[in-house]
Amino acid sequence: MSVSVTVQHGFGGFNLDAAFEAPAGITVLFGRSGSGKTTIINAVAGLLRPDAGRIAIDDWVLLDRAAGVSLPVHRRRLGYIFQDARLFPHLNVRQNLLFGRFFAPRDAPRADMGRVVEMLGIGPLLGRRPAMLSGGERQRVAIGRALLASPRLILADEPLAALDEGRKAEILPYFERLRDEVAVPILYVSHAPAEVARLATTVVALEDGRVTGQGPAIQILGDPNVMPTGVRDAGALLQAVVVRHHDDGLSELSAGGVALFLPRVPHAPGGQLRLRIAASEVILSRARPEGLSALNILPGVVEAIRDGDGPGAIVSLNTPAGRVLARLTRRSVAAMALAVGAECHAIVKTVAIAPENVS
Amino acid sequence: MSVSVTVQHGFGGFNLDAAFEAPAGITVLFGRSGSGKTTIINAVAGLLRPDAGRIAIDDWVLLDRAAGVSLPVHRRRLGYIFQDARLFPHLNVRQNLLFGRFFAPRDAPRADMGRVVEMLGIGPLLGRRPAMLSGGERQRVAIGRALLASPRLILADEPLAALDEGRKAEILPYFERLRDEVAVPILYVSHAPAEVARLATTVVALEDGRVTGQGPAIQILGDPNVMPTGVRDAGALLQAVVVRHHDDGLSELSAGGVALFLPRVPHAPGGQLRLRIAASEVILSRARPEGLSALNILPGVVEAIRDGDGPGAIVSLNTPAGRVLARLTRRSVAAMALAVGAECHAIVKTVAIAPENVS
Amino acid sequence: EQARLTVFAAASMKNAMDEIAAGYEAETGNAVDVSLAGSSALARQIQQGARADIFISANTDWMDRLEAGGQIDGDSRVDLLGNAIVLVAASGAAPVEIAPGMDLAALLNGGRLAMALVDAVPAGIYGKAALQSLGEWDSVAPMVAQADNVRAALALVATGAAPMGIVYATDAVAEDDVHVIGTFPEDSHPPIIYPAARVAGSDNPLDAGFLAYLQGAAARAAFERQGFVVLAQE
Amino acid sequence: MGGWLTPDILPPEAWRAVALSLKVSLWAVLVSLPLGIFTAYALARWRFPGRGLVNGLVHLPLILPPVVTGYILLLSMGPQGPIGGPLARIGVVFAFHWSGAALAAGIMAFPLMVRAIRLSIEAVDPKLEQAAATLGAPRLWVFASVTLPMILPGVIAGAILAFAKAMGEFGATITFVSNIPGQTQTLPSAIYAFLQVPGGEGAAVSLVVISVAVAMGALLLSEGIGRRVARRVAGA
Amino acid sequence: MGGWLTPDILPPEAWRAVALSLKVSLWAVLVSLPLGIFTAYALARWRFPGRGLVNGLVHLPLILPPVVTGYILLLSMGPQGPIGGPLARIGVVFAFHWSGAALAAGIMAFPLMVRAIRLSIEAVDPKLEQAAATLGAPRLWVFASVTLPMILPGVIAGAILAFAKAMGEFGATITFVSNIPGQTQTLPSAIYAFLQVPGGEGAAVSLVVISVAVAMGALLLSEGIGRRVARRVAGA
Ligand SMILES: Nc1ncnc2c1ncn2[C@@H]1O[C@H](COP(=O)(O)OP(=O)(O)OP(=O)(O)O)[C@@H](O)[C@H]1O
Ligand SMILES: Nc1ncnc2c1ncn2[C@@H]1O[C@H](COP(=O)(O)OP(=O)(O)OP(=O)(O)O)[C@@H](O)[C@H]1O
Ligand SMILES: [Mg+2]
Ligand SMILES: [Mg+2]
Repeated sequence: MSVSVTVQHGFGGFNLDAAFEAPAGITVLFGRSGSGKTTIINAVAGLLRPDAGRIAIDDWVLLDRAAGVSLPVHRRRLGYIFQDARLFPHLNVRQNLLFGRFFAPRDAPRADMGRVVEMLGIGPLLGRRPAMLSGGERQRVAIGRALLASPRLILADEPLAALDEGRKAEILPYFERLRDEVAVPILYVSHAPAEVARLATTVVALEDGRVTGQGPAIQILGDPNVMPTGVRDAGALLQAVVVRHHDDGLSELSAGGVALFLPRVPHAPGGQLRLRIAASEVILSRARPEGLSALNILPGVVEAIRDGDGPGAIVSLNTPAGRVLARLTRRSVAAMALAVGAECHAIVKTVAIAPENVS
Repeated sequence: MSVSVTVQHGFGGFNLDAAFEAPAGITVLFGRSGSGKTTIINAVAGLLRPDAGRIAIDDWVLLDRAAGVSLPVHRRRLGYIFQDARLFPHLNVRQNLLFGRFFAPRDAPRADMGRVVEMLGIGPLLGRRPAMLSGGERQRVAIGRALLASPRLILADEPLAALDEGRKAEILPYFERLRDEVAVPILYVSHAPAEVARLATTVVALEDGRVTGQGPAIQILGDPNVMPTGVRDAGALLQAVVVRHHDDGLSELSAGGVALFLPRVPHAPGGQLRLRIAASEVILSRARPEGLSALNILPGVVEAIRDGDGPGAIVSLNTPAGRVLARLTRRSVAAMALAVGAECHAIVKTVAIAPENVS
Repeated sequence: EQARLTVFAAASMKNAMDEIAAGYEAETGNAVDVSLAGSSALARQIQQGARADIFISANTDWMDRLEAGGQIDGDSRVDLLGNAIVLVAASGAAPVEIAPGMDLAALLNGGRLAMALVDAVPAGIYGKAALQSLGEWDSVAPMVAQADNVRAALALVATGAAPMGIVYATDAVAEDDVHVIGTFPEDSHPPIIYPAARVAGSDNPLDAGFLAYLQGAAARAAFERQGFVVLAQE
Repeated sequence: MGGWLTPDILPPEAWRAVALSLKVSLWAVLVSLPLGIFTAYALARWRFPGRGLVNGLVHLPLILPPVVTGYILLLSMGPQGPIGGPLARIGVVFAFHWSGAALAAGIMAFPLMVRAIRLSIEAVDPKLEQAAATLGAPRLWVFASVTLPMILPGVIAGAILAFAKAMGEFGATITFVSNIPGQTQTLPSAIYAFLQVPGGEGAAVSLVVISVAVAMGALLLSEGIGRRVARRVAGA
Repeated sequence: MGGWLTPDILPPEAWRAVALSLKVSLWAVLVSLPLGIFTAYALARWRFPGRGLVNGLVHLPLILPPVVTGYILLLSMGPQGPIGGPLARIGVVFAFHWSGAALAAGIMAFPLMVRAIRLSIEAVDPKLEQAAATLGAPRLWVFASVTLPMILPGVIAGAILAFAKAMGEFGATITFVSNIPGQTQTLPSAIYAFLQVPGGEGAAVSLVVISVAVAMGALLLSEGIGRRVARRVAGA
């Protein structure tokens, strides 16, 4: 299932002109405050009628201004998690959660209420009204309400921004499951690079109403030219397979033949997973390092060196596991005499990857 | 100036019973969603009348339930940045920003409107009404509105949660200036460890309405037992002085005689600053490492080793620069034969510190 | 400055009073303000100290009440006008003879008899008295639809809501949709009298003159044009 | 002995007037409420040709002296009127019938009801209705499950205002359906009648006291309900 | 020749009645507006002893037949009344004066005004008022700078309702201040007088048309203003 979106809309000072394809999985809209993310999502939801545009899920056309088609909001089968929770103040949490279920077709696949409630940790709140909830609790209920509506398309506008790290860590896997198992397309707005790296199948980078880059997460996140929030968030994604789980709580993975050690991952041996390695967490060494606490060492060849705005540079290393980015100071680049073609080793701490950069 | 807070309040299912001292600077309330942070802030603001408690800024008593004292909200001279922006919908951005100024005493120190507007990047929005703003823009205006009210006490409830990293990086220094120069006490709620580390003078850790730890940031953040969001966010704070700025964009600092290199900091040579070094970003080596891209190497002696829940352990190292925490796998601890009293080196990348963990 | 006089008069006298006020002003140069409302309202206002000069009531009860309370000058009181009550029906209906045994209930043929409030408004009170003396009241009473004033009763007939109604002769004068099918004998009800008097609190020097004018020839002509019987002797 | 407040000086038809007024007012409110909500919604949320006209028509009974409204009703809804005639032939009779009194009271009270409800509708945040739509609720359901519960305080306020107005309505009612004891003689008609004759004040005062007591009871009740509902809607 | 709609068949006092009605209604609305806002605010936001009583009193003119209200006014505010007497001695005269007509109209319209404003106040999110307070605004300022602008649509709605009601008010006015041309004869009183005599219908209809035109004009105007204000308040 793939969502194709083309929208043009003008708001006085701001002009949106975006077109992108969101293939199955999670498509993250990534961009600074005011870049047009919510506007796009609203157009997809039907809450905003763009000046021009076409929105379709596969062959199912939600909007086609040129053809005069615009499906009413309630027929779009959405689960919209709003940036402001927008709970119904006159209904209690349970009633809020069940609101959408009532309108879902009888045969639609249903999320399990108990499971969602447990995951979101809102069991004790079911009888309360929204005015009696904390900010994070409200947001969690809003997430549950959208998930329980048996949507065919999920729109999530910074769903986790108000939550603490612990709670995020509990909810993220649920979105991953949606992505991997349920195959509901998800348009997801987020400002947090770790979240993006972990969830995104596809990334659409927005700047000032325009798409500055789009493509598989692995590609966009590894491209320091595209990442709209700057070079500091660059990082590479590696594809790896689980080899075995060790008794000391570590899992051994293989990425293109290189052994990597991570804190226990939930996947069974043989399972595929994806690792994000932030460029700022990679240390390079010309010689193979010994006696370090870091367990993961990837040999490679320098593929490119790109200087940043400040004192830093991004070194892109070709390793058997795939491309790895490292952020160094230019001073280090010089001291180590790094140049394209030079051999060197990337050192990554086990704990620097796990668990939120794994998926 | 120091704020002392004691509040007890019951909300049906939830009981708050918290007491803490907030000395000059930024006191961060840190705790999971629903732990009572907003409730405390509301009590300080006078929006909630707690069942019992006393709140005072030095000798200035805002609330004393036992003595029957409760200063009306508008006399508390607050700058409250709400978790939900709460802009006035009938006023445009400029009018929202200037609302508080009107009521501030003529002789109160005034934040510079132009500077605040520029920092928040809301210049082009001044004529708009809140309904025409994006979520992040609304939150930025709310920050400006509070700052411009010439407050004697700032309450900030997740002020940056809705903002992208770039924007956060622009606003954080302003809070630092408030902390360091203006000496307005600030109660600050945040879920983001990096933000906490950077801003907090004092940290108050909350769990389920109870204070589980409080004290200088340097101490609480370095104590993996207290950090309510778990061991992954542990890290140490070091005190350092600027030695000189190099041409290649790096600044050389000295922390207890150890030379550290960071991307250029704004402080003049001789200036004091504080560095947060996240435990997960420190690599240990028994031998002095050579040929690495990492520029910062701190020699030290193992002071303590604490095993975590998972496969990790926290190693606490006594260095000339202060205590440094490192998060390793237990496997590495064993492989390196680390034990209390063992000598080893902490390796920290330059770019892993800068700039948001510096202050 | 023009001298002014305030007259409180029953609302049913509007047409005549407009003409008389204009004539009086033309003749004497003095202005007359006529306040038209129900007699009860006007009487109560006078009781409460309204600065009226002359009061003309549509019945004697309220005038008696004011006289007993000393709010009017009893010596100035005159019975100014008389009126008759008539039976009206939609145009085209045959005249009936109004006499005992007329069997009004049968004539109504299941319809309603429109009257003013039979215990409260003068026209209704007179009508009820007349029907009682004719021996018709008991059979007709359940069919009576009472309006708050005579004009409303007339409207019920004019719009066809009620086939017949009892109103003043003066009311039937100019109504096209309604015509008189019988007049109640004078002796079937207490005399219908519109008394006029000077209000006790008035010190307006024009009072006596206007009371006299009301009984003069010009006024008489105006009253008669509206169907009133002029009782006062010059 | 019996003072002026005790029932024994009030003739039985006065008590019938009390009962009738209650019946008339309740019916007037209950029957007009759905139409009132619909009209208020249409005026608040829809743009359609003739919106101004509808708005004007709704307010008309407020502007016109009640007697005029009564006349207009009599002309149009009377047995020979353009609306009343055909209705009468299918057996729906308003003339001289308590239902006519209810009609008159309902029409006189309608502008008050519509205004109150409309103000509440205008205060509902459309974002909540949008949220309901995204969850799959068709328009009518959005109204029933989100808008209506949120405007309940306004609906209740409108209903009370209308009830109070209906209890006090006099001019249009007596002009349209006149005053037939037990059928169309409402409390205000009875009070009016007592006030027309010298010495009728005592009975009028008794009836006024009854009427005030009834309406105040309704008022207090509805305030209580309204407050509870408002608290529920505000979610506190 | 002049049809029934043209002014030439209307006697000059009819035009005086139109002018007077406008004056009376405007004054009634303008003078009662601040009190109406205050009362609505008190009823919406404060809990005080006697709140129920105040609420009942405000609604009383709606419940009572207008004649009764007029009669009560006559008894209390008349030149010999317990309030009117002392007031008259200090030169404030309501009885049989246009100001009395304004008083009667204002009182009759008061419940409508208060309800509309009160509903708007109840719809204002107290969180915004709290936000204003945290910024240092004292209570009265919070009201003036936050609450009042946000309830403007309701205030306008209340004022129109009251104006329309005042334009149509008849029973209480004629009972209290009588029907003296040029002094207390308002439009509805003039219409009443015309309706009391044969042949007066034409003039009455003309006056009704004028009255409807004026009130509709006010209505349309205020709808326009109200909509603009509402849009401004909603911030769109
Ligand atoms: N009015 C209320 N009535 C009942 N319970 C309430 C009320 N307000 C808050 N609570 C409860 O009190 C607890 C603390 O709420 P508070 O808003 O202080 O949390 P918080 O720490 O700010 O959380 P978050 O990070 O999610 O905003 C929560 O469990 C919440 O459900
Ligand atoms: N109704 C409106 N009228 C005018 N401008 C608007 C309106 N709504 C949004 N905008 C502007 O359009 C731009 C994009 O807004 P949008 O809400 O899509 O941003 P966003 O990417 O979601 O930002 P954020 O991360 O801050 O929520 C912003 O500059 C905003 O000010
Ligand atoms: Mg947004
Ligand atoms: Mg909170």
